[in-house]
Amino acid sequence: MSEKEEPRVGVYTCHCGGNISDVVRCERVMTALKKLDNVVVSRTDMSMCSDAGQAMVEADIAEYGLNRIVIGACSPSLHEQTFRGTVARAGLNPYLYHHVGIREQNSWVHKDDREGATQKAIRLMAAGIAKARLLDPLEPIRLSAKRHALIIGGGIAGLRAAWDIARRGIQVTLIEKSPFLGGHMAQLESVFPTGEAARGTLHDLIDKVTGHPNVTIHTRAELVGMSGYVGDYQATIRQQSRGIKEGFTGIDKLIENCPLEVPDEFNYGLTKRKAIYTAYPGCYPPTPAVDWENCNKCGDCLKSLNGERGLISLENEPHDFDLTVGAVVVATGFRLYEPAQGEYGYGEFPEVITLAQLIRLLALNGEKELVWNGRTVHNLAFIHCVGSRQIDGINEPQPDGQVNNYCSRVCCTATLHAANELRERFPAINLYDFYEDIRTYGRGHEEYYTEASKNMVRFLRFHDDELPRVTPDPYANGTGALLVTAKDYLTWGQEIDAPVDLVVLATGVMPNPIDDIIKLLKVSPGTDRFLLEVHPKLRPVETAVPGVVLAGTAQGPMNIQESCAAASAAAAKVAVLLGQGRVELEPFVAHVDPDRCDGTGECVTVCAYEDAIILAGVNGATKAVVTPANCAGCGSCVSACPNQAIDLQGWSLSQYEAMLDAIASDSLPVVA
Amino acid sequence: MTKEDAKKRAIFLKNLRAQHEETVERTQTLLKEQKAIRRQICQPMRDGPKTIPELAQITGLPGNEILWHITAMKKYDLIVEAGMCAEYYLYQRPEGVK
Amino acid sequence: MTQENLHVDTLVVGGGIAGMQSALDLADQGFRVALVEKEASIGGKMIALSKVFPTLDCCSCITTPKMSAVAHHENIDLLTYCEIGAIHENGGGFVADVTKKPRYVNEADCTGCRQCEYACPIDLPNAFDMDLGAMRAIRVPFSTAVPQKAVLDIENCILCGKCEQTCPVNCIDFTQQPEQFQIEADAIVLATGFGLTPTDAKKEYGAGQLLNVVDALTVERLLAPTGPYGHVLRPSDGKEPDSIAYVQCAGSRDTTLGVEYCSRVCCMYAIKQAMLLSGALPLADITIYYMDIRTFGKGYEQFYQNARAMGIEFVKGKVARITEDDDKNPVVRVELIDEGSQIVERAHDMIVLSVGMVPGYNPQAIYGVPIDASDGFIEIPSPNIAPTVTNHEGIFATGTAVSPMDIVDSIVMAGAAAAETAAYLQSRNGHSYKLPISGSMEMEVAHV
Amino acid sequence: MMANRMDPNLLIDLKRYGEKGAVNIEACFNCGNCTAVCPLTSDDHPFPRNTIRLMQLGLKDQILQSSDPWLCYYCGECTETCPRGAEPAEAQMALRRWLTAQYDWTGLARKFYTSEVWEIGSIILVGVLIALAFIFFHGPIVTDQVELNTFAPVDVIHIGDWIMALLLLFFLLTNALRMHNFIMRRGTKTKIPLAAYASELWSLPYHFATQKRWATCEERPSWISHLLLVSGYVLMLVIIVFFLPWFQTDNVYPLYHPQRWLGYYATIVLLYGAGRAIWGRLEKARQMHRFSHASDWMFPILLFTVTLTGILVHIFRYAGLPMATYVTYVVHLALLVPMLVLEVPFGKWSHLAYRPLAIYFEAVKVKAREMEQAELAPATV
Amino acid sequence: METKPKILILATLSGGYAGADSVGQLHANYPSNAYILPVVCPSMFSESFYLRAFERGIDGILLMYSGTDCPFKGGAERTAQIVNKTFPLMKEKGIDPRRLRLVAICTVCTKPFLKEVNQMNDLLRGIGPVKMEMAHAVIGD
Repeated sequence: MSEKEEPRVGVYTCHCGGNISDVVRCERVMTALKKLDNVVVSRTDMSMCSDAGQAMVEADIAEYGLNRIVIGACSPSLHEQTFRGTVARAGLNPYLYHHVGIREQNSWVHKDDREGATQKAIRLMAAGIAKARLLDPLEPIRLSAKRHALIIGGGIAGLRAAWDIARRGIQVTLIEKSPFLGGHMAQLESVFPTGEAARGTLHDLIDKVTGHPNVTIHTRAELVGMSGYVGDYQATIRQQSRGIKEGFTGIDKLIENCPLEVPDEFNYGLTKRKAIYTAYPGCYPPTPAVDWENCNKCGDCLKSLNGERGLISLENEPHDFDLTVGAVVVATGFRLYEPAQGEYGYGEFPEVITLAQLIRLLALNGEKELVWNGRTVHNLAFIHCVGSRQIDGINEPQPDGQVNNYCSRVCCTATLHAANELRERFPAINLYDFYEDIRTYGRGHEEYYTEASKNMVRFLRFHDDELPRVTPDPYANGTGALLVTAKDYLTWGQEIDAPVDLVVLATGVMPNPIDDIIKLLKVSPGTDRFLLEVHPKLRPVETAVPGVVLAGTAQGPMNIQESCAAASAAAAKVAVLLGQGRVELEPFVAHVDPDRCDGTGECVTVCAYEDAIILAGVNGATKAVVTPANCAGCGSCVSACPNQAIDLQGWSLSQYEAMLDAIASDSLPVVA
Repeated sequence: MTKEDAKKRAIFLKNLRAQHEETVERTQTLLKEQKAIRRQICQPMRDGPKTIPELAQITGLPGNEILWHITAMKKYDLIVEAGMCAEYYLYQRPEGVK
Repeated sequence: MTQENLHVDTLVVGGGIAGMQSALDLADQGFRVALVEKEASIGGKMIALSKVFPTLDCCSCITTPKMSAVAHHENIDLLTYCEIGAIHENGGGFVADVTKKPRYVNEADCTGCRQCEYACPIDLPNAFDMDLGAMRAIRVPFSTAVPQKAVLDIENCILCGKCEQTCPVNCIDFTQQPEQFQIEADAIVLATGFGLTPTDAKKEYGAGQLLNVVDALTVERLLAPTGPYGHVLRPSDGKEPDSIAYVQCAGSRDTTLGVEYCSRVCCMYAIKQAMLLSGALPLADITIYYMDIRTFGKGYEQFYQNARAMGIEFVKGKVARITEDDDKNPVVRVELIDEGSQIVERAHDMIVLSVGMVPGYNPQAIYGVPIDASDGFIEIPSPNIAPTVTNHEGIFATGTAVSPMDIVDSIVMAGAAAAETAAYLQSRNGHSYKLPISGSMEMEVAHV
Repeated sequence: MMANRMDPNLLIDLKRYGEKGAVNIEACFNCGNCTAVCPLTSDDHPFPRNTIRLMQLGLKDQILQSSDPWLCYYCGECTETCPRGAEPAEAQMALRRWLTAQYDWTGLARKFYTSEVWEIGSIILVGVLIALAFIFFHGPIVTDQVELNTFAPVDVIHIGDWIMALLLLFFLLTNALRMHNFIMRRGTKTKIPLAAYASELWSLPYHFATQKRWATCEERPSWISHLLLVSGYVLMLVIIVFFLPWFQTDNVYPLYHPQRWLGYYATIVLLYGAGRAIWGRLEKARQMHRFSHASDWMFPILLFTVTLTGILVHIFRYAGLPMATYVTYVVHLALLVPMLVLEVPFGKWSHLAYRPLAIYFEAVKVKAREMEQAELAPATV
Repeated sequence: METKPKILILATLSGGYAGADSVGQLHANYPSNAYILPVVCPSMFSESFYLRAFERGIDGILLMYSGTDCPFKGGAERTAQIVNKTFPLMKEKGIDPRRLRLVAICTVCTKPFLKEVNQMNDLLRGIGPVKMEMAHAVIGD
């Protein structure tokens, strides 16, 4: 900073209408500061923030050619911005202004020590001047931002985010791993709290999204590469072949001819599907896809074709393509907890199923009576908190050694919703519900609990350390019926038996396995394995990686409403970031002096922000290079550098040292 | 302030008070009551710091009311805390405040 | 200074956390926003809280940056102490009639020095401290108020003129009158917040007459570093309580009170306060009487388990009655459901009613936005897919105006309202927001 | 612990014992408010939630073994404060009807409670039989002056009274015995020595006469009016069963004569008590009157009309209207007899017996426990 | 001239500095020899910065950081690490390690703020100027 212009400092001490001057002898401060090096003008004023006060500063800058301004007044939180504006109006770089707090930090807290307060004011102001001498003009970091967002995940959250972002005139590319859009919501029939048809609502949104000119959708596509920084990310996407060209018409025949039958994941394995399939009638896109994992390329499907062979290819030819995007929305969603073998009899008795399976069963089942395994279900028990609210030492840990100690948030209302539907459709059925706490928290949710009660669902409350047991019913005479036994705390701890034909486990929510995406995006999961936000209140949908935001259940269990709200909030953040086509960041970031840097890499080691500092070859030597877009400006690197080659712009170490010296100095012009 | 200004101001305030007669009167009564209660509360503190139940016993005023006045006075440094006696804080007048 | 009419893109009604966040998210996108708040400071209910769950952050530390950002944002006109009288439709947009209430303080000049406050002789119950502490007839609303300006309560003023004499910048102005002005806006975001379920309605809980039975917001103030007593003391006699009990669902899930829904936040705030209280009063016994513990949010269940591990006692059973013994100790009568259904009467030093949330404001009179007859909150016709869109085109709702919710959910929903509003504004002609030139990305037809 | 098997159908059956929509305990979410608010609940008998819970789960044996429903006097506090509008008090009421039916071995009680046709039909049938008996077997009809004892010879009527009383007692006692079996034999593990029965026997007439527990409830006026009703009722019963010749007479006694004022007292309190009960049920102002089962109407209406016809007989006799006296007398008996033979052992009236019995049984249990402990105590010291 | 100990308070903008504002709002009193400078995150200061401060005559340093509320990843941990590493270096130079103190102060933590300042002031009055201490240490060697 050798060729810096000679500092010409203007320094002003505010009376604050007596708030400062009643304690601090402002005139003395003014006189004392006049004697300091580089101080060209020193004045006081009754109220610096008034128009007159600000006009005075502007006039002085013009008249005396001031290039640094220091004002001692109220706390910087109140008026630092005001005076930056003043300075800017006078044609000076706003960062050549320094604000010293001498009201909250001085006059108001030393009322009975006028002399001490005056001396302190002089020292603080002198320190301010010392810093001002070293101030550099700064410019906000402006990055051009690609007005294009990548959304990972084509469930309700991803779709909702796509819709909101696209409507703001920003390009959206949505990638979905599976061949079909809609995620878990497509597998539901009616949804709480409205009872609306799930797929109806979903398809309204899909139609809007797919019909929007700003949206591009790639199914069977996954993120496989990622580099760059906020506003300018390079994403590599790998798309699997669909096997069947769009617009092919002989679909039914094609599927019919496939000899393979595999469990249909759409119905959670309750039914079978072919190796060429569509998720469900009316799904988007309507074109079937070849299930590459199961297809054995027998070619039977082709037999139904009459010379249209070009429309089908049984070779999966994944292809990669690159995309430049300004921001990424992670909407990778959730998967359901898979109960352990034997957990509440799951996998042991065929009469134990999950809630998701029951919902599909209800969709597939006829109207008269509920039939499972060829037998009519007269008695049915729900068990809550399966795979949720687990406790170390009581519940079987997951393969990664962890237990799900969180509440999955949606299962209570979903269970009661199913119970009410059962009662309405099969009035004679007896329903039992084994729970720990009923958590119908949302608007319109408690009504489901009330309704279920009215529907004569019998509720039994167990404690987390004594889980219900599922055993064959000794009185069932080999009909396969089960007995659910629980120590029921509503019946003063008595053991109660419920004889049932079907046990339904309300399984919890877990994040989808997205380790590869986590690695590529450098985002971090929390202890519950869901993706972590920066702060649940300050920045609830943003990750620590600039430009990477979270939507929906990738972040934690949520219902549809909450997923949509979170997705929209994420969209708002993307719109803020990319709406202007550029990103403007505060200039208070690390800055490397290449002359001093000898590439030890200490700064890179301590930096907690991915790619904020890297070592790179500069003119043949290894130097630290800061990517301002990724730097948070904490300054950890400053203390780590052995050569003092890296510093924080606007808050530099030398400035602090100068301030410290001014405060420590015994030779201040403290006049009486 | 010149004499004339002071006069103007006095007339202005008088008119204003006439305008707000009802609220001013009510508030003045409240103020009088407050002052009387506070005298009652502060009197016993001359013999040393007191707890709320002690003050309640001496003054016959309800504890919650005393606590409110103490809190109010404490906010503007007219009363300070002086340690604790069992589960109760002790209150006293700060030095220099009568 | 008179308030001029404004023309903005969006009018945000309510300066609590939801309103502030919506305003910021819109302003950051380049839209002009007018934020209207009826109180003298923004911050809403959140700024009165002590610490917030589940992170136990200092609440002020989270709220004040947002308040300050709102105040300083170049795209936001902040209008405090203003009430909206009526909203008319105007060619697809809206015109709001706003009344700016007189502060009797010249806002532009006031430096927030509080000298007037010190000079004022009148002490009044401080509503910000739930009436436990005092405030002067002229005061800066609270230490972190934004704007940091004094306001005079003329209804409780003796017009002694002491403030006027003391003010260093001569900003007291007894001549101020209510000012009328209009805000033209293309869209409206309602963030009118919540009120507490009334505790005096429940005669079994003392109908609000028992001094040591307080509501949870009172305890927030007791716990806040800037609270009225500076310690946790019970209101009847300033005793430091040894035994504190929480009564859950004291205003929710109860047909006899007409509030049948769950207020969603009470379990967590009770647990949080219990934890903070055991920090402030390490020897105190803390009990929470509950029906269901609903710790459903991210990190909430762990929070609950931590509280259990800390020794906070959770008792399943709805408190049926609260009475008072001779020492003004409140006594609960409850069935210990998990312990063999015994009926017990237990005396505590202080009882906290975990009151719930009711709508803070009925917008129907001036906006014509329908509310739900069953719960009084703003009706959302399609809550799943469009949780912030009301029945009225161009009007959006967010935060606790829509339903009870905690701060995290309010902030997320505020972002959602901003996204929805922004898209709405963009879809309209003649909006002030200039659509940036499309990027270099070619318009691709959706394909698979 | 022996596991209990739920019976989901019991609740459906139980609901038949309440007025339509009145038994709403499926709405209960077991918060415990009702039990904690109840002025009569105790550590040994925390109700009403415990009985509601048993009803919800259909644990029939445990319900049968419980005397708790009889300990409730329907003050309505629980219903008034129930956060879910589950009507706990009404559930107790319905359960008392169900228990009455369970105690009754003839099955008539069940028919009466669950079928209005059965209840009203049987009353009409018995009433018609009585009327027919008079039509065919009445004494000479003297028309120039009132000679009731000639029309209906008092000793014949008295014999009828005795037969009726014995019949009624037989059914009541056998039912009470079944109640004893449920509560005292199946419902307790402690062996109950006869001494315990003896030592607590005093409480049976005491509680029968005073209904003292009810006074613990906040609604004192109800207790007093009910107490008056009971006193009039018992007085009348004693008079007609034991002293009919003294009561039913053609002599006109002076006003101060006990025959006159006892009769007047009994009829006035009966009219007042029954009238108040009917009025209350019409008005529905108090919790206990909000729901009225057919059986709730039948008993006070019968009582009221019986008393009314009794008074009319008295008035017509004084007025010297022979035919009116005889006809009214027949109507009076046609109402009185079904009331006594049907309502007392099988209907609403039976609670008058079961309540003090339940209190007595519980007192005996406590006594037995005390005795057992007293026996054990020296050994352990 | 009276020799009051010099206390330097380095307070984070998101925590301690705002806390100092709140103390000011309360018009509370604390010693005027406490000088407050705002910092973004104290993790930028190395051990040598603190040593240099003591050498220049700062008698005590209060680091008022944001603790677990620190908005920067790893900022709080790194600050604590550096401070821990500074203590032995201070001892080497004969400086009482109590002269450097790291405390978490929130935006409305007025009472802890006052407590810390007063405690530090009392301590420094007790143990005397840092320059004397360092001089003694040199002689002692």
